[in-house]
Amino acid sequence: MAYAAGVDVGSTQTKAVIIDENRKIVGRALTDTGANVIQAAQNCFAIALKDSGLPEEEVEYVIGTGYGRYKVTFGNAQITEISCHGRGAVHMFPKTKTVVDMGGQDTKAISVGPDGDIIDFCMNDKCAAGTGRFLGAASMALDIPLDDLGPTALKYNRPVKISTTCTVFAESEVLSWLGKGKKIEDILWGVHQSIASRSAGLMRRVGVEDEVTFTGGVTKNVAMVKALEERLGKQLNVSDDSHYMGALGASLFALDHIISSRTPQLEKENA
Amino acid sequence: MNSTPENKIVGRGNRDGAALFRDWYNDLSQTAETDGRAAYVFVMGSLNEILKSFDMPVVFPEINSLQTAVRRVAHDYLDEAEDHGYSPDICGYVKADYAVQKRGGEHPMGKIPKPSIAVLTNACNTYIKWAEIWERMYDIPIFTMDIPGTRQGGKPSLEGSVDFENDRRYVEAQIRELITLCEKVTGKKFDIDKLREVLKNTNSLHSSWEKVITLNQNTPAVFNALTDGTIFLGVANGLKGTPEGAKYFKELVEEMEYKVKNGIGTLTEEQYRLVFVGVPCYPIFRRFNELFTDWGGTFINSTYLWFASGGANRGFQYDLEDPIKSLSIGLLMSVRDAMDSMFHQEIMVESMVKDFKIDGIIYHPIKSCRTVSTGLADSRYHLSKKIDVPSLFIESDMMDRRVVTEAQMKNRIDAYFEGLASRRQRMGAH
Amino acid sequence: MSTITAGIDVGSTYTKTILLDENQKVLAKDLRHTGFKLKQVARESFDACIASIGKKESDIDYIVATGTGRHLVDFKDLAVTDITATARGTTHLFPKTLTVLDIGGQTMKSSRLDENKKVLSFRLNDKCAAGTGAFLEKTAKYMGFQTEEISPLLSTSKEPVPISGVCAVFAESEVINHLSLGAPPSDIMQGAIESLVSRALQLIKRVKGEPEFTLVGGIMRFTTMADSIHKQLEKDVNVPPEDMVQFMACLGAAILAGIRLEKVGRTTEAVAQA
Amino acid sequence: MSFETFPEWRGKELDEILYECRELLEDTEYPTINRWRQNGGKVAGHFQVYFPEEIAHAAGMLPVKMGGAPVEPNSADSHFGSYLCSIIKTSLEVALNEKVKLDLFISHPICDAARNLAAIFGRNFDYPCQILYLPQNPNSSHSLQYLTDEYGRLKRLVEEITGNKITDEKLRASIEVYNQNRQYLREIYDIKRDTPWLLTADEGYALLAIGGLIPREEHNEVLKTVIPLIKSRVRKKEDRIRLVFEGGFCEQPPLDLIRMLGQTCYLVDDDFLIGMRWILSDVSLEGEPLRNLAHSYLEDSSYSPVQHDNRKPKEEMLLKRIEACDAGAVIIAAAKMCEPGLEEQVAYTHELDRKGIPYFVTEFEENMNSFDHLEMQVDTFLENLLF
Repeated sequence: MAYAAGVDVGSTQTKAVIIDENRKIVGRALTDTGANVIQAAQNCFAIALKDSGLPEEEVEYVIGTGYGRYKVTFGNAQITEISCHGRGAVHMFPKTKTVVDMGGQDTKAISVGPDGDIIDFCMNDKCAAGTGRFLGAASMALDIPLDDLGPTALKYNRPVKISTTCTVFAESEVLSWLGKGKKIEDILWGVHQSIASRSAGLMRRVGVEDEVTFTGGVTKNVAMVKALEERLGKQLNVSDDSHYMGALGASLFALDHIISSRTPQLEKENA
Repeated sequence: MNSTPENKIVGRGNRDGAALFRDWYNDLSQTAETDGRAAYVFVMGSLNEILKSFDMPVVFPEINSLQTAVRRVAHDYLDEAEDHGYSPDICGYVKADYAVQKRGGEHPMGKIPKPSIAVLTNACNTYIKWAEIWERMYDIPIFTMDIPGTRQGGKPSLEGSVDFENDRRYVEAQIRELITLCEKVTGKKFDIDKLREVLKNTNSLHSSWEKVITLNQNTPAVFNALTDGTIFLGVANGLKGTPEGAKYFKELVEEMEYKVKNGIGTLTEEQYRLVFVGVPCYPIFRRFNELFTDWGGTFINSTYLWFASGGANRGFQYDLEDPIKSLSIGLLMSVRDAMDSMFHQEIMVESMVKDFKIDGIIYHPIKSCRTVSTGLADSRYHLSKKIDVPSLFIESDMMDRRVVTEAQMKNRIDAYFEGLASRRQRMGAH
Repeated sequence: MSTITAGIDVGSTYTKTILLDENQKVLAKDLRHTGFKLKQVARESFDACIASIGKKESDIDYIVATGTGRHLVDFKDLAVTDITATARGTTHLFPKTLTVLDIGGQTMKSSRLDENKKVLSFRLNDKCAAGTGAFLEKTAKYMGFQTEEISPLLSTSKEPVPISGVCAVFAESEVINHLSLGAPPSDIMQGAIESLVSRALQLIKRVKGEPEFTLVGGIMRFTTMADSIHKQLEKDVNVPPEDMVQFMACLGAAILAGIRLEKVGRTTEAVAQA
Repeated sequence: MSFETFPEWRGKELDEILYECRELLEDTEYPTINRWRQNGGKVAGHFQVYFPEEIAHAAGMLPVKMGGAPVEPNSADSHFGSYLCSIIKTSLEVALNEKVKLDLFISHPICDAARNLAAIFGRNFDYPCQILYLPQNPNSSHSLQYLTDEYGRLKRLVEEITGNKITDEKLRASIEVYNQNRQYLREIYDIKRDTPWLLTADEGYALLAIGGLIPREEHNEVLKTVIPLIKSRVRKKEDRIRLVFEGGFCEQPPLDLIRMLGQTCYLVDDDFLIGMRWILSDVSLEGEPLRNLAHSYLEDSSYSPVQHDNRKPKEEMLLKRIEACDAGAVIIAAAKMCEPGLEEQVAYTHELDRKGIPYFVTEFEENMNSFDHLEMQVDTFLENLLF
């Protein structure tokens, strides 16, 4: 049995996934990236190994992805997280045509082919407006833990329109709405809606085709899922492993490499 | 140092181009040192034809500005302009030039003479706002050669039609008014035979420019439309109408024909043939190109080579028998073509894809230029529905390094080529 | 007879109160996190202040509120903006001030004053948060440092790394790159400071700043900020003493309260509204 | 006239009429335009700043100002990049989501984004989407002839779309309607200037702006009715700064922003929707109508940052405006990302510095909805003028 790994070093968090030859996840890990990127990658991979119970030498091929992909010093190759999210999403939800990945500082809209290869993609260019970080700012301002944001927001009845796009200014706008006596849940829902509308804008650039798979850390936020679904008028594929999609994709590319370097016939099938 | 014919001819265009470019700026510095003035003009319809016939030295503020970026001092100039109240959101060319003027013409390429007159077209509306700055600063005449563009996408009025004739008469009337103004500014009498001479040189440059671009249909491409192309553009604009300009392009055609004949490509490993849509990323000019060539991507053609040459790519030939009328037709057609390459550029890009065997389209909208950038996302969307060629959309700027983040750019470009590669693989597999 | 005036500054991060006597001597001051119950926190801060000197609300003769939450202070006599108030506060400490630079957590403001302590012109960064305190703190937080640790950290910087950061959040990806290229946090931090300083200088130029310059706002807690602005300006800069740096608008409000009190006298009905 | 697109105001008190006008202005369902269509009428949508509505009007079309809208550009957003003004996006938005259905879209070479907009509309809709090339060299002796010809081209296009021949008589009749309209608008601005306490900033704006959404005949009816009512209002004159708002020539600030300004000072003149007041006096009814329209555009017109005319240096024009309405201060505003507006700010402020006229510079966006920042600036500005 051969094993492959993917390590996704993002701006805020690092994720590692180990899969076996049958593309089954046997180990995963999620850690904060912090200042020492190289170390973050190593730690995260080590934890994933422990989780899988495998010795390091069992893992034949490792691919690094994410902003810090070149810092995965023990990795055998690097692939951008854009390709990896596409690949991971299609693996987990084979009918996926559109992927939206909401991360710490950027949101990606990716349109993928049947094998998960990138047909087109789009990312927020100008600033971090409408990224996951927006939620971080709100949770800071209201001091509500990130995980409670979604459930709280869903209690809304009169949503507030958030006009600020700047992630940092969002904090002060949220406060000023509170000052004006608006309800927390109404403001929060407004925040979710403003992120959803910006993300939807990105997605329309690449075309929103069924099925749509939602990846990245924010997928855990129920309100974000709802807001996006409302904005797109579509159901979103979300899985518990959505957070690991980039790392998963990387591990799948790694497995491709292992197999193709073995038998040329298989290569065609995977191509 | 061996001097086989190959060494002599291959790369000559870049060598001579750079040299001519330097000479041009040296002459301008001389003019400035002796308090001489120059005509300020723009790349999209420079009216060089008229001005050269009055022996006026010409300054292209656009080129001055982009040079500050290429030489990595743009931010310094931009800051100064913004200190005077110019918004970070407006054209970086305007701001850099404003600072150059404030510094009495001080520029990395030498000294820029003050304007005696500014001649512009409406091809870019910001030209007008820009010229107003000099009007206020130096109290000089500014002349807007108003060239009505295509009214409806893909339906330009045809020569001989009523609408075309109405526009042409307007342009011709303005040409005559410009001539009178030039006579006033220079104190010289207009000499139609001199104009004929200039137009003859321009004709030669036009047809060569058209040839050079067409020669890049060859595989492998004989020049890089982004890097080499920008050098050619500098000459095409600065020396338009001069014998030197005509000679340079004649030789450039020879060089490119030689490379075609001997299968000499600009890239040893040409993997992907790309079209560039937009304005180059001057703050990291070379690096930007490398991000593509590292993957074997070469820029074969660009809308920039078309509109930034004022539509010279049409290869319009002036009729020396009737210079003024012919000039009005040529201006109308060429500048209108330049505008179409910006407002309806999907039409040009589609033709490029066919004629130049293109694998990918790179859209580079920039903060500075709404003329070029406003419609890119929309036209990209519509073109992608018509033809199946993967495209990349990256926003940055041609001047302002504050919005040029290489890390993000590389990430997108890498992902794009990963996509192209797997697409190739799939095509190959099926 | 002795009078007491109050200034209350309800800012986006902190709420402050100052009580002055008729000689503009500070009787008491209070600073607390604003949170999001602005109305309430203003009241708490004010009550704490008067309690600390054993006074009742009715003993306070005139109350001026300022800051983002100024309109929510329902027991105020008058509301002024923090730009106007800050001008008064700084000129109280540094009478020759003609230019004020105020860098807070969310905004950067620069104003040009005339000889009568009036604001002639002002500019603020209302586009995005690049070049605000947040920009600095995010960079620090990202590298795992607390805001307090910034100053000591900076003292060890050798050659600052250029941080172009258009976006306070995007700046992080730049930081990652620099860190992974092995740049020491101190140099990155210094780089962040310098990009902040260059933005500050731009704002100052926009209002045609003239000496004397006075720097206020939370960010000035980092002495290096003032130092590098001083270097870049090649002019001396005033910085209010440690504990006052965040109280400028508040102080100014209290002073304006005094001025209004002289002009119009006590407006009891306004207090009654409360 | 029998059929009305905007009957709501009829038989109401002044305050109710003004309320209805504001409602209409903020109604993103565009009831008047849709009623016009349901009644079988055709609609010509045109972008800011100036468009010779008379020509479309003469063919029985309803000319509508595509001047942006207080909506989120949810569908339009993906058609644009960053660094663009809002009005470009929202104008496309209301067309894409079919709140506004057109038979013709016209833009102008006022700025580079606007010129692109015609191309963008053209790629997205089947009806003709064109640029009307208003002359950018108004000082050319040939510009009058050229513009007359260009109007002729527009006339042919409109005839094609409507199937209605535009006779000189029809055209003169339309010009008369618009002359009347411009006359009423001048009276509204006289009120703003002479007795600003009788008409709040947002009321005045609403009365002006609805003109872009209803037939001019109806607009004239409304204005004719309200002007005497406004004049007979009993209101106390307050001690306020008289302010000019410059920078509303294209994208419009949200009504709430204008209201906010009006609460703290007297807005005695502005360049809101300047296209509606572009022509300064009556267009002649003698002779060739198209030529007369062209002549008025060139020779008898206001100013804006998007037209260069040697006879109208913009900073001098602004000074004249300030003097004419005896204003004490100016707000030099620009729409976010508006290249010409932002560039003009510099020229304006440098001149005001020289003249020592108090001003403050700001940016706005049509669909901003929290004004804390701006309010704080306005307050600071006024505080320091008053005390």
